[in-house]
Amino acid sequence: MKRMSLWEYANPKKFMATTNVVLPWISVLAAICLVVGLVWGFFFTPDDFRQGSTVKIIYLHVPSALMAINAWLMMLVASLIWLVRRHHVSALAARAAAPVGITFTLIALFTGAVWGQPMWGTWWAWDPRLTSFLILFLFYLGYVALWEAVENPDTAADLTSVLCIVGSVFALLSRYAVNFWNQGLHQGATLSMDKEENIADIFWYPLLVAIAGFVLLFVALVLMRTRTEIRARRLHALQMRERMG
Amino acid sequence: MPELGKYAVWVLSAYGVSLALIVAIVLQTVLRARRVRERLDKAEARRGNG
Amino acid sequence: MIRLFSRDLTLAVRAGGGFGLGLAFFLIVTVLVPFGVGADTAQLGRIAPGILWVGALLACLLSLDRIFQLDFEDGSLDLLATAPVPLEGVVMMKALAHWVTTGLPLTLAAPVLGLLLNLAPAGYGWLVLSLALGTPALSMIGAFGAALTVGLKRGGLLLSLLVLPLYVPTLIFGAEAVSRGASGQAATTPLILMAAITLGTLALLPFAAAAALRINLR
Amino acid sequence: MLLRVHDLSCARGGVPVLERLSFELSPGDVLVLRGPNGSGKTTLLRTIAGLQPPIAGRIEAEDGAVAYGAHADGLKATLSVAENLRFWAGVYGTGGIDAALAAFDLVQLQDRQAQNLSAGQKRRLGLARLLVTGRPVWALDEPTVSLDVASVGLFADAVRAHVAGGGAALIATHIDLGLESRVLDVSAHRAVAPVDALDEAFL
Repeated sequence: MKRMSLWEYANPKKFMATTNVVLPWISVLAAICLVVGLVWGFFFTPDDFRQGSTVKIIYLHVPSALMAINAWLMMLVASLIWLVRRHHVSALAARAAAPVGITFTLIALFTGAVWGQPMWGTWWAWDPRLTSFLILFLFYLGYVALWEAVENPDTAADLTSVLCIVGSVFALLSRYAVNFWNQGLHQGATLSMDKEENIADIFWYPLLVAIAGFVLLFVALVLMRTRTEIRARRLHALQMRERMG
Repeated sequence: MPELGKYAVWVLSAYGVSLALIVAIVLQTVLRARRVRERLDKAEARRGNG
Repeated sequence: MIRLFSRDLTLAVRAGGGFGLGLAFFLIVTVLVPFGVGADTAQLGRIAPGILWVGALLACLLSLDRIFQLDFEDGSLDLLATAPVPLEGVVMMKALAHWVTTGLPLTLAAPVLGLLLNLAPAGYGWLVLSLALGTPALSMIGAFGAALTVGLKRGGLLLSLLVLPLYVPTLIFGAEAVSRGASGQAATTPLILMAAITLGTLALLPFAAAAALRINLR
Repeated sequence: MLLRVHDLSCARGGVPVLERLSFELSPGDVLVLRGPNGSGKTTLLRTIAGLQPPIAGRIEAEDGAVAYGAHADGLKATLSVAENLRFWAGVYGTGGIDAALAAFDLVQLQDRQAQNLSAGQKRRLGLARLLVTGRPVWALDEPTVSLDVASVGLFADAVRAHVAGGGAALIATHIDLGLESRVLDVSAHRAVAPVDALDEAFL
């Protein structure tokens, strides 16, 4: 999505030069948004009359859940760009995003479980959404493991891209399957996570800031990791050349 | 410190674990960036000399 | 194409273990479960659909890495890739051979194991039907995973890691169909959904798997 | 013209090994590839067989003209000689295997399982596969490994018969086959300044 109209940044050199300028700004902005959003949410919002202070968890749960899914979507787009246009930066960006996505998924899972615990009375309920995130986590693991396992970087990029596309389809199928399955077992989920729908302004503004913080954090981390991956590839190329004499 | 009531443990653990995870991924990213950068600089220097 | 299929079958038969190993594994898994959860027949009957499906899935997983690995090692895969047969077809035939040697025997043996687990009488038909419709998808998805990991030295574990999440929808609908059927509810909806997944898988995954094979042979 | 290679460069594992190779094969031609180990003969043959894309240049051949003979014979240990051969004949949609068996002196062995063959016998079976492909261009990678003198003679005869029938052969080998052939020394085409082409973008 991000790079669709910006093909020239798919050139590693240009990418390095541009991100070199942009990255500090994004990082600082990400830090500011995160701190403001979370501090605001944690210290300066009232408790919900029904859920008490657990409502404060949404400032972590909603943004991380959002970014866990968006990170995968970004990887999917980057994989498609790599397969179609063979831009190296695209493949490396997909690789760079995966561990960040895993982290967000873990945060979403943990905060979801903690949030639900007082409501459900159990640490882990097979709530459809929570279960879907667990499955997403497994997809991330497989993706990262495949990257690590294949030696030739271009082969790895190709294979992981194919996996990402196929995995996306199956992740979507799993989402619907899990919904279906849970209906069949219990009478619906006991706790809906749809806080967004009837949320009061007083919760909404800090949440928006926190979401912006997570988005910026994701962008900053992915840019930085992509830069590292580009350097690693360059290092690999140089070492190859040294060996060839 | 805001009054967290009977859910204090849950809320605090959610924040604690989440922040720890964020710090971990940021640290990992920065450290790896630094390590790769150093190795690359060395390789570039070798290339420049040789 | 047919030749490839019959060759794979012949090889599986002559290598021994082709049919037997997966079945034996399926049997052992199902026999072990009561030791773990207790011998309460009512409870066993309730969880039997899930156990049978998970058991079948694991038994299927066991032989996946052999789909392409042997052919890769002895060079036949290179030769097949340069032969006048589409690689997509090769994948199809390999998955089909895998299904005949694992999925089909599992389907046929499942009712017997259902008896051991005290599956409700109404469930047997659904069990066989759901396995018959679902295991082809397991073989095809497995062939895709095997194609992704064919060149890797220790691909077996990675293969499981890649394939198991892809099995989730089939497993959910399959087990759901059986448990609904066993408890006398209408089981056609999950069954139809699962059949749709199987059809979609058979139609599209051969292309993905062939692409992965080409990348790995490069 | 059966095969025309024009200005071809090819890479192994992302590292270019050969560049600017050009040659042609007409019916009746035998071209022997020479060069030290690791000089890229196998990579060249795999590229021509279509298993990997060239990094530059063109390969012109009719679809399905090239039969590739690799280091590995692709034999199944538990199948008999005849079954192995019949499988490949089926895949290539050609007829009988008798001529191929006869050409490599395998008639006596045809019911033996491939796992009970000696290394040389396996190699002969692998080469007999070429005859059942019915393809005009043979691209062979060290075909004479583990063959004895008599078997090398059989192989040379097979190649001679093949090219006499309008085929052509591209053979990477170290030994003298006693065939009338041109020689291409690939070490002259070793990729100089071995830039990692696939990583070029990063240099």
